[in-house]
Amino acid sequence: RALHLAVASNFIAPIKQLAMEFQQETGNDITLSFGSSGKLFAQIQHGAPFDIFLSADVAKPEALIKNRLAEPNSLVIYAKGKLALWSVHPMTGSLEDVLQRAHRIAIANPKLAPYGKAAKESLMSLSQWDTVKTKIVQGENIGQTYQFVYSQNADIGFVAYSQVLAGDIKGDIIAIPSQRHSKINQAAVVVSQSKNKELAKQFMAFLMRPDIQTKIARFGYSTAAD
Amino acid sequence: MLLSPEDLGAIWLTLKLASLVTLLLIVLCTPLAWWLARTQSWLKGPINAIVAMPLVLPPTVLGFYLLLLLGPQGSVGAFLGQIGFSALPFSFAGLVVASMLYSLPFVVQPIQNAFIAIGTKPLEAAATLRSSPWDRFLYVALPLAKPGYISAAILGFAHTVGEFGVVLMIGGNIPYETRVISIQIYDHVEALEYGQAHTLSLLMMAFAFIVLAFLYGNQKRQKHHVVAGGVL
Amino acid sequence: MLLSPEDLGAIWLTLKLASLVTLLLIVLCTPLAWWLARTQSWLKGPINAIVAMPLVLPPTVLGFYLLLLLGPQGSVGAFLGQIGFSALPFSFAGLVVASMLYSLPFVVQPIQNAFIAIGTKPLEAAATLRSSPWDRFLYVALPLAKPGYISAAILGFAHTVGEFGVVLMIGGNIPYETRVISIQIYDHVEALEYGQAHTLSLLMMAFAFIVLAFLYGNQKRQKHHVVAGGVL
Amino acid sequence: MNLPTDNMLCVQIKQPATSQSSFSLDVDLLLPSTGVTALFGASGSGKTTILRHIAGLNISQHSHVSLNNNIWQSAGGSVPPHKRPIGFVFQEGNLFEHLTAEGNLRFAMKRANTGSSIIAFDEVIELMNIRGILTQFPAQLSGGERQRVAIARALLIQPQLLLMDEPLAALDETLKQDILPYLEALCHRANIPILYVSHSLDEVIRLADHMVVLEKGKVTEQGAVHSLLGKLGTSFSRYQDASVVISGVVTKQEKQWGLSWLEFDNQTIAFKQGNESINDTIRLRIQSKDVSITLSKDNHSSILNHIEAIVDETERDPQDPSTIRVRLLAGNTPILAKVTALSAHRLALKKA
Amino acid sequence: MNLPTDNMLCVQIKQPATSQSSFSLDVDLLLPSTGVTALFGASGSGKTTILRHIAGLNISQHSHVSLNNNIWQSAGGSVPPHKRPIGFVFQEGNLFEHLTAEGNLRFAMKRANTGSSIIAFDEVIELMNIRGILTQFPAQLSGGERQRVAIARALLIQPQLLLMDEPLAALDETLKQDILPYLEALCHRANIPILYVSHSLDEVIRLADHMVVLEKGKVTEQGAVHSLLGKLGTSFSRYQDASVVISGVVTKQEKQWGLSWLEFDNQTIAFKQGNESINDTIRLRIQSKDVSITLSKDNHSSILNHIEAIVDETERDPQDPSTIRVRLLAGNTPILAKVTALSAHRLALKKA
Ligand SMILES: Nc1ncnc2c1ncn2[C@@H]1O[C@H](COP(=O)(O)OP(=O)(O)OP(=O)(O)O)[C@@H](O)[C@H]1O
Ligand SMILES: Nc1ncnc2c1ncn2[C@@H]1O[C@H](COP(=O)(O)OP(=O)(O)OP(=O)(O)O)[C@@H](O)[C@H]1O
Ligand SMILES: [Mg+2]
Ligand SMILES: [Mg+2]
Repeated sequence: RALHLAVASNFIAPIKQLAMEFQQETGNDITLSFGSSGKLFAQIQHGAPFDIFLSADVAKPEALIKNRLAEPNSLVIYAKGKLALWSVHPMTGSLEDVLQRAHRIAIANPKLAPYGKAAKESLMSLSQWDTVKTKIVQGENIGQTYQFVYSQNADIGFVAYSQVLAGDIKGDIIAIPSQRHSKINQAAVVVSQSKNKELAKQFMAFLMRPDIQTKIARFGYSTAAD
Repeated sequence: MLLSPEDLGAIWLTLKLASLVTLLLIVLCTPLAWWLARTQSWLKGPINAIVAMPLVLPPTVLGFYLLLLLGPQGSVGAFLGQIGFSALPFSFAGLVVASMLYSLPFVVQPIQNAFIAIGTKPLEAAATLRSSPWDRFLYVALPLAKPGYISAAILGFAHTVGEFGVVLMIGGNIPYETRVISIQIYDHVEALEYGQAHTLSLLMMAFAFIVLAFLYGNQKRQKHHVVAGGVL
Repeated sequence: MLLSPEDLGAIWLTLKLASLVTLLLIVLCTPLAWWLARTQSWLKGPINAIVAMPLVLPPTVLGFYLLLLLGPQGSVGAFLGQIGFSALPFSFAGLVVASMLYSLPFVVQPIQNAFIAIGTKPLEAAATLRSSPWDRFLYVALPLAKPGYISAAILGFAHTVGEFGVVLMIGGNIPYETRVISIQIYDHVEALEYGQAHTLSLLMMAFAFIVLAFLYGNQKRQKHHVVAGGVL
Repeated sequence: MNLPTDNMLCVQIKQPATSQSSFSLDVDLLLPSTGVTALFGASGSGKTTILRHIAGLNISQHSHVSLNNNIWQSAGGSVPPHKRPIGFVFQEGNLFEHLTAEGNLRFAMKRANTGSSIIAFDEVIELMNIRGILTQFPAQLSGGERQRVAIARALLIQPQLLLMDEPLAALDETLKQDILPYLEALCHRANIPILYVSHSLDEVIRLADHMVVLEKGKVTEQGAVHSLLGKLGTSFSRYQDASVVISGVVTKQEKQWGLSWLEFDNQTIAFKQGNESINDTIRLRIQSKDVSITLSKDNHSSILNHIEAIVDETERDPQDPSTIRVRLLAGNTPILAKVTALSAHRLALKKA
Repeated sequence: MNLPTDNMLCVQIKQPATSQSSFSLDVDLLLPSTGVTALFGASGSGKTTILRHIAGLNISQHSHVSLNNNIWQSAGGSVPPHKRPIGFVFQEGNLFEHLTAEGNLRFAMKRANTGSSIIAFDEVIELMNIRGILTQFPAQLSGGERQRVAIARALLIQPQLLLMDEPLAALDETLKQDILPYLEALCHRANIPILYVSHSLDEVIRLADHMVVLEKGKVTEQGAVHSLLGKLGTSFSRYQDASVVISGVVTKQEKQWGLSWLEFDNQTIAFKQGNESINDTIRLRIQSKDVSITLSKDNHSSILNHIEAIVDETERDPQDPSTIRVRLLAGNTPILAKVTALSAHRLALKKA
């Protein structure tokens, strides 16, 4: 039986590579399903046949544990996101200047996406939120936010550093210091209904192995150790 | 059942959007449907197919391509910019355009079929009664195509109300401007605020049910004014 | 232009799903459309409205409710489980059910309008020729409603192909099983694999274009076999 | 009811006026289930509606329809149209637009009562002269062509009762001359009763044995054509061409002149030879306007037939003062003549 | 062409056969643009098609249609149907199903040429006897009612040329008797020429001044009804009721008998009084089957009219050996008689 992973959409590219490596190492097949964390959460609640849930946040895996839908002790932080302000065109001057000059600022929906929440917190801690509020357009998730900037409909946007690394347009990046926002931790849990818990635990261990964590970092994340 | 001001704003926006889109679509689709119903041109097949094309792509993906096309770098966007239009994405106008594109086939098709069903006889009769092409279109073809228009309005309206992916992409989810009710419900669901999602969904369905039941109830069997005692 | 095995799997799944859904819908909608076209019952308005209801909700939200309903805790799901059916969510069968629900109005409406346009005369003539209700339905009503069926098939098929929110929610995006091409394209976009997304989108549009152009091209002006020299 | 309805078409219809239409129908007909019955009446008098009730296309609770004691409609229920062994030629043709002319005919043939295939495809095609248009769709046919296909279709269903709603209205004389005798022969050969709506008295008299005159949804006259035509002053005689029908036996035929002679009531009358044979009993119609009255037997005229008769009754037409209708009796056989008032005056015609 | 087409309806149509239809039309008509012209011909001979070309509903490149020198169709182009001042009564009625009977009439009135409102709403309603059904939809009308509404609609558009495709086919005698004289009067009063398709020779002769006989898309006869009816052996005389039309002056009227007398060629003939007055020039039709030939003048007969004539020609009908057609000359006026061969033999009729 293949191990079935439910993975938040922002982690598609890394997980594809990791799954391949796991397969090569152990000979076990892996099936990947993607979706927003909210959808995957609802699906697990209603009996989706997943073994492991790799969320884009910590809250949802915790909620699953609380509802006895996930193994209590299985939760791990497998990746930490890095927030970046990105533009296709060069950005000059201070962060404040850039924000003031922009016409449209893309962020992910703060209510739904950890990157969105982080972006909002950063803006607030920079005391910019109130002045730029009206210029903000929201992507449903971090993928859409990226597309807003990519298509240049928004001149700048708060995206994941991992996206900028993966994308075909590099543009200009300003890294946002991580102390300006709460951590963008991505947690994984083993689903209670899994009929493959042994393998699942094996994969969780694999995921947290230092060499694998290094690989994750190369996609633009901070590792669990940071 | 308390609705937040944001919910109310979304409802209002949705109604405005759906009504406007339906209205514009009906106006614009009428000549297109007319042409498609009457022409013998080889272009008929291809154009019909193009009309249905937006349906085939997932809405968010369609939205992405629209963003590319309408953005400052996109051919259409650049052109619109040059002739002095403000950018369409992230505006209500953009929502209207995107929704129209996506609901187009549901409005064209019923009207087109209704025009086909009319045939040429009533139009010929009108022509011999000094009715110009325009006049006979207005006073003969349109009234006879009424059932098709009702269908078109219903499908177009309902589809625009529920439409979501394209609107999300093009609209940028700006409260009171582009955040329609479907996005609002979606947000509630994604944020696991299921209670609010249920309330809004129920409200929306109830409203739609009343509107639709009324519209359909009024759609008579126009073709045959009931035959006394007829059995078929 | 190389397609991955997953892409090919998604394409195959999509064709299977869309064909099956269209076929089933046409079969199931026919009696419903017939009833709606002929009845004088007060239930007509409400039932027509209910058919259009799924349209009003955003697809993912609709998918969410289907999940609630069909999941092991849901009333329908529990019932199906009791009578020995395997669970519908996260299976191909579930996709079929969900897509049917969502594309229903696009299939019912054109067929219903086509039936209305037939009127009673041909059916009366058939009845006097010893044609039973069933026989005259098959050999008179169906052939005369052909344009409506073509519309229904096109809209139903295209809408199922592009549909995405419901399918994602109810299907769970499982490769080779519920990951249809629209989800695949969506995933490519999310993973910023725009090249692959473009390729797949183009392919899909090209394919759909050819199929639709062909279908429409064959849709003759059945009602009027061209009048020699007729001008209207 | 203990009426002898064995060989009868029994039609009682009460269709009340509705909010849709002020028209109400109230008829009670007992018609012989052989031969041709004509339904005659002004436009809008309810002829089509009666046929629809008999076919089962309209039903009303208080109706009763039966043919040879097979009840089709009664308070107890209604036999659906497709189970009634009828053929219906609609006033508007009602061909299937999605089928060619031939397709329309085949539609009927496939569903025909195979037990009684009396009417053959080729025969009907030939008669209706529609071989050349079989591959055309109804929209590609002329009005008369459509009507002929509709008649052919109704015949090919092999009906036990033929309902014809002005089937020949769009046809020219020549075609009518071809089709009418065939219908006549048919109803005898196959024993198919025909209920025939027509505005043409000519057609009616040529074809019908029995006739029903309708006015505003009510029957004003019904009976044998024979007796109705001979009656003066019925609502029927308002129609221009009053006539009588006489029956008799063919006694002589002269091929050289193309004539046959009929004997009735000790009188003989010559007529154009048809396909009758000596000793056949046949009917002839004599139109009142073709009868002139002479007091002396004159042999220098091209008028061939002279019948001795006495004047039974004379009536002035209230609407047309120039005309007098004279009822004559040749033995016991009534004959009607229409003459000018002036002639009647000159000849001093009065009841003998 | 330098033809004097000032007061002419000129119709040249060449519609070739197509892959759709083997029917081809090739006609060249020059018709007077006053009075009534009848189009006569078998079913499928192309009558409807000609009307459609005149109305502009069909067009073909090689056609030429003009009325009083206004060119509607030529190689140079085509005036669209709605700009041709015609009224068209379709063979199938073609009422607008979404409008009531009154709605249909108002549709026409709103678009009528207001300059020439000769035909009034109330007058037409009354004549067609459709006041009672004005609020009904076409689907709620009887066949004849639909046809009457269609005629009314075509009249209310105030046409300058009326095209009528069997307008009276579904109407009963009584209605025809009401409508025909009106149409006749109308075309005189308003000077509206009428092109009239009919299968009924009676109607044709009653109404028409000019007539065109069609066969398989070709014209076989055309000319004044007057002269066509008098010709023997034309394709036209195959139609049962050959007749002649005589013109003359009304010389006497006797109200008492409801008769008028017409004088022509030094002969007089009595006829049923209409609304003609003394000294009017009018036309009468004499059907050949109503003419009997006698060698002696006999005063004891109810036959009122006796005309002295000589036998000009006799012809045996090849299809009907029992009948001889005799052409007589009363002065210069031809009169046709149809007598049995036997009578002709007995009277020894031959060319004088
Ligand atoms: N739309 C069409 N397509 C092909 N053929 C046609 C079409 N309409 C008419 N025809 C053919 O053209 C011929 C002439 O038709 P038309 O309607 O002019 O006849 P008509 O003289 O009016 O006959 P009727 O007295 O039966 O109405 C017919 O043989 C008919 O089959
Ligand atoms: N569907 C209907 N709804 C309401 N009234 C109707 C309907 N059909 C017919 N009528 C009315 O019923 C009356 C009788 O109609 P019917 O068709 O039986 O007349 P008809 O005798 O066949 O006349 P025609 O000779 O003109 O065809 C008419 O006055 C007509 O207006
Ligand atoms: Mg009728
Ligand atoms: Mg015709």
